[in-house]
Amino acid sequence: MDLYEFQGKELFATVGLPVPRGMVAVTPEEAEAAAAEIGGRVVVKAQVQVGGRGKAGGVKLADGPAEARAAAEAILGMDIHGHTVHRVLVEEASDIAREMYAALILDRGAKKVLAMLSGIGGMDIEQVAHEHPEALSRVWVDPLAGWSDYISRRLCFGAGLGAELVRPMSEVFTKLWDVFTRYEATLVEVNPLILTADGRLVALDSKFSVDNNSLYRHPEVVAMRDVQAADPQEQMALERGVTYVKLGGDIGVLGNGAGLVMSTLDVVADAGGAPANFLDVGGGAKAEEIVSALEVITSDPEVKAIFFNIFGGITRCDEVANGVLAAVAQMGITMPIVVRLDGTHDVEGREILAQADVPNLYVEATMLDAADRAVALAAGRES
Amino acid sequence: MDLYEFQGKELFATVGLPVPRGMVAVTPEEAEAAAAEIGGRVVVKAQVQVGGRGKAGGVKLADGPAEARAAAEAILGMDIHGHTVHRVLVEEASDIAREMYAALILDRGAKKVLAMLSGIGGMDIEQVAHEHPEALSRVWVDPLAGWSDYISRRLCFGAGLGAELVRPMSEVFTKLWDVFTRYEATLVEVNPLILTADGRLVALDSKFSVDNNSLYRHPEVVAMRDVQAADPQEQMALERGVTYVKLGGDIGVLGNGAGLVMSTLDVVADAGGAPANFLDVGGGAKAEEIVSALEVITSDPEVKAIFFNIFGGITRCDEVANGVLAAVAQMGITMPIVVRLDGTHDVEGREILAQADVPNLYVEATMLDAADRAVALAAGRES
Amino acid sequence: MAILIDKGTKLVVQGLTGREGSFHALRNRTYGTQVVAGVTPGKGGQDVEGIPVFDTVSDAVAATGADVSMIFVPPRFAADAMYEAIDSGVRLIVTITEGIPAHEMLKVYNYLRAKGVAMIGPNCPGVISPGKANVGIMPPQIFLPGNVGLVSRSGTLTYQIANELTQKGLGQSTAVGIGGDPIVGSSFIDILARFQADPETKVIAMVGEIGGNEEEQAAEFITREVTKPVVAYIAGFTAPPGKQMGHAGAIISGTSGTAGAKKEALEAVGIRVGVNPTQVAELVQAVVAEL
Amino acid sequence: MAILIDKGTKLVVQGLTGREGSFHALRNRTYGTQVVAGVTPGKGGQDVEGIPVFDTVSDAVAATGADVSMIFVPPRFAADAMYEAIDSGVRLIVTITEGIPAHEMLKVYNYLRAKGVAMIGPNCPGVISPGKANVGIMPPQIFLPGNVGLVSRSGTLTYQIANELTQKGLGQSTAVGIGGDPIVGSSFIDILARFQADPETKVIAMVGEIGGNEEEQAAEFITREVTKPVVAYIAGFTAPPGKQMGHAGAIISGTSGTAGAKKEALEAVGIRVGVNPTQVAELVQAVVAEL
Repeated sequence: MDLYEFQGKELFATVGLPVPRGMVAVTPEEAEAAAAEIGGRVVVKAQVQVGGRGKAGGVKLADGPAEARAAAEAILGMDIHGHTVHRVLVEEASDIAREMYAALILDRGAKKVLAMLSGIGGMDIEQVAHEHPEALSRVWVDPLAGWSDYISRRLCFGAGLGAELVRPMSEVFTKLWDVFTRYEATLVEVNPLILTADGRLVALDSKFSVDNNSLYRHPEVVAMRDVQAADPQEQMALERGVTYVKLGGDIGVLGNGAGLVMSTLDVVADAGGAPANFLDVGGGAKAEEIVSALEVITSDPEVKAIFFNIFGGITRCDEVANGVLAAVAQMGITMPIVVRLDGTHDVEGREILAQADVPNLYVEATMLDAADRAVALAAGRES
Repeated sequence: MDLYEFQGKELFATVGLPVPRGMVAVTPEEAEAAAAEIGGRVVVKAQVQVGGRGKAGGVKLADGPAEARAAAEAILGMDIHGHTVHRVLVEEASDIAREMYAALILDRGAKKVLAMLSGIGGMDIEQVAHEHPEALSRVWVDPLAGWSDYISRRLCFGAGLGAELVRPMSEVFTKLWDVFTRYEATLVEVNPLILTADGRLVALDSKFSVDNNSLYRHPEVVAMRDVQAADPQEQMALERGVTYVKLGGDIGVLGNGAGLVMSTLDVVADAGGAPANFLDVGGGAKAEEIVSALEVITSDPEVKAIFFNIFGGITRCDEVANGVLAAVAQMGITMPIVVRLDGTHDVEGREILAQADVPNLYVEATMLDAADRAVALAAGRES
Repeated sequence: MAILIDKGTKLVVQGLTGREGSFHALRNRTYGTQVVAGVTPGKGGQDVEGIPVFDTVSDAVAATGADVSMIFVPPRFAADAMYEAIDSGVRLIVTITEGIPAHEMLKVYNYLRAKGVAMIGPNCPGVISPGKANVGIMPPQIFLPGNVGLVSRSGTLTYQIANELTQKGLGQSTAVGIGGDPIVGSSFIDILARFQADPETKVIAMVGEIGGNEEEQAAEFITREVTKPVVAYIAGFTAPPGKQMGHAGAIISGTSGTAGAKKEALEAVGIRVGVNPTQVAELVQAVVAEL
Repeated sequence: MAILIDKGTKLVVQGLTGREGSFHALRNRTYGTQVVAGVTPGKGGQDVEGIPVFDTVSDAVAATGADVSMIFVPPRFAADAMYEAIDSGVRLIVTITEGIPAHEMLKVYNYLRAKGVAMIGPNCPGVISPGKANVGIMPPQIFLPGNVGLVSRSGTLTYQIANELTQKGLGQSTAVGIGGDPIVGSSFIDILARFQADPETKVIAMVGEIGGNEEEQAAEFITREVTKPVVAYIAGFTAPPGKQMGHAGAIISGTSGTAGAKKEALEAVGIRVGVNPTQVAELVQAVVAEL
């Protein structure tokens, strides 16, 4: 789960990591009031989970409440790379002496936490790594030993920072480590981490991703989940607990297991079709789960045909077949549904579907045949 | 550093480990007031850091304030195996259904924490181990992994406790682990850990030892340090930060390094003498450190001669020699002092002492000769 | 031979008395796996269709000599179960449980490596050495004894490809679903090394997907250490970049993590990559014909 | 040969620029030890009488190939320094620092063992291989090259006995002060195993003291694994039981931890135990005469 900048900064504040004073506004009036409350020069920043908001005009300096209101008026509702701006963060402006970059990342390859520090910040870290490799230092942290001060020292000296920054930067990293472990983050990124003119280190931005598997014990993070920003189908999927990603095509795809569903998308595309979505029903074979999944898929007006791809492992194909029949009957779906059943109890499953004799239900035994059939049906070449 | 029962229980309470309601009293009047405050039947328990207080009459049941006062009168001032009772703990009496034993110990051999649980408690654990080995279960905890619930389960089932005790016992052990790690204990022992008639687990006693090296970050534990109970010399040593143990003989022994001092005690004993004390001056060669050490030793009226045994490693013998001369001059010590100097700059050190020509200073080059000399001097056979 | 498990494997099942645990344990036993024990705290002394249940893994190991543990407990209790298994002396743990927090897995992973214990999973379908033993939830009827070593990050995709291989008469030495979580006990490299060392395995089929850089690392490892032919499949060409770790993630791995990048990395070292599961089986068939 | 350190050892000193650190590092260098680097954060680029100083241990290792680190930092920073050394690729750490909390050492110990790094100390005088290298604070003038392997829990007692050996012409292959803290990086057993494997060591002198059960464990190990003659000394017959861990401690170790119990355990397996340091040297002399 990815957090907005202001949410990440709220978590930073829980461990005492310095952030600029700021308030969230959803209307120009609120932005004006926030600027008045904060006083002095402020920055009005679009809250979107996408990079490049600065260049897109989503960040504006404002001298006082009136300018802040105007800035918010310009930014709220803006579309930034496909993301609509629903909120701005109004923050006191900082006097920046230096921009740096700090991050902690769960490194799945190394199975450790990777700590990174760059003496150059404010731009893409890939760009820094490319243009100024000497400015970027990395240390892998063994989770059994946890954080040690030497890691901060190695980061600082490795990034070429002066000795005078070692102690304050150690404090920043100790707090970053705290917030990273406390909220079970997979990524915490501060870019830029600034040195102010009066010598303080302040997190001017935040990127914060939390491990979904840990959310059950972080209700305060779950409470931050924002469904407004999502696409209507994705929002619906979130509410029903279905793993769904919209792709924009006209063939609704669902199946069991992320790998199989991804493979299904690929074979549909190879067959000349355009998948409308990714949807993993997991081991779910019950009618109610299939109904939930099909409701999400069919709520997308683009969808013209559905490809339901099941390979039975734990999931039994006969149970899936019964679930599909129940769901189709309950929902009254009329668009073509191609069902491919293979694996555990596949013969029985196909038999159940054949006997039911539902006109818009097409049964196939292989993925490739099913993909061809779904593409043809979506294109109206078969019926 | 070893804590008293009531101090250990104060720490137990900080992690929510259940202990009986209780109050400390230093006078019979306070015990009476405590019993009145607590109400009902109480137990009055001598607070001494030695086992066997029950058999010695240091624990009495009291029905109401008057009996509590009488019990405290009997117990306060009592001598239990050489320990004078200065305080009693007045506690609500518990309705005991079962007595068990639980402990966490820093196991220096295994370099892990040893967790132990016995379904039989209230007696020496050595006795339990001997008489009921099947009742005692042990699990070593890897400090990198920390506590896991399975350890509690293995302890419970291993000790033959019923499945119904697993969950509450897991809670007890989780809290014991918390208190053990939070205060950096080397030993936390609950004996007995009782099951009350109404099914609660309660720590009825506590034995709690904290690692001395960690005390700098546990001011709340340091504040519990009790100097009243110590012997006058030991109290003086504590105040001056000197490692001193009183032994009762007439030859004051000091040297550098615990191993060498222990060896010195042994050679003194082998030579027929009786060491008055153990005192490790560490690497301390400065006059002020030597003065501190000699003040502690000479405050013991039994001491008739002093054996100062130095083998120079980091410590330089010439510096020690100068320190000894300064200390003796400053303190005006007249009893015989045998100084053995060997190791780094030993020739120079012996030369310095020889030139100073102090009448009661005897210089030897070997431990065995020095021991013989000290024994003879203490016995008045030389002067 | 085969890798990880065979006829000599003695399996203890943590969570045997649960619905899923008993269903799959009994299925594994039916297949021929020696399921010697189950563990459910408080149910020690009972049995599940003749499989004795113990209160703790150490009791089970002591009584039965179990050397492999399969874990079926719910995600909130899984880390505890894994620590118990590690500290009880089994050599291999197969964790089926899905949904274990990544930070817990980070610690468990580093702990088990320090102790020299191997793990498959979590969030995996398990391991099958066809004709010898099945530990996990894979449907055994789609597998056939043979010489193809199959390793995959995905569960159902493993079945899909195994099925295609079997239909072509291409049996498997062992099929391993390493699991799709960010932190898993065994990576492609760990399993490739075992297949390389296994005389029964003649060809290796590796099934990857978008995200991370394990396929790229595997490609590098294969050039260096694997002499047996490898055929690969990557799922996710059409998938959105989705929940990746953005720029910082790319910095770590030195790759974009896309299916295209992975395919390229594999093909760059001479590994044939199929465009769909059926073609993977065909490529394996061609490789076997060349042997 | 010798054990742990020799002429090829390249030493980095953590805390080189401190008073103690520079004093002993220079003394070690004067003795012949290759002191190739020091580490003091913020002083990278400086030098101490020609020894280059680095900001981090990894910088020092990268620049100089140092394979052993000696730690002189204050106790509050020592765990951090040990983690830094472990993670920087040295093979051996010699920690002189006294007063490190035992709970920190518990974690450090288990971590370094998991990483395969060896440690001597903390709270130890270090290691000397006479005529080859000295790493620590031992006064080198009392040592002599030779064939006696000396291992001791106590610092000054090590010097005392080394001195007695040297005065009798009995040189040492290596003398190791393992440190007196409850949790030390190497136990008697670890060092005995190295002496057993070292061709230069012909006789072993082991110096123990009251507390714990390492001497008892060593006795057991010697019967099983050590074929070279061992002479022992135990200090503390006259000492009070003092700060022991009472009954529970005795349960752990299966011994009272007294000097008498240790002597008994050693003599029970045929090890000669001297009553004082002088007699230990005499016993070694007798053993050498028998060789």
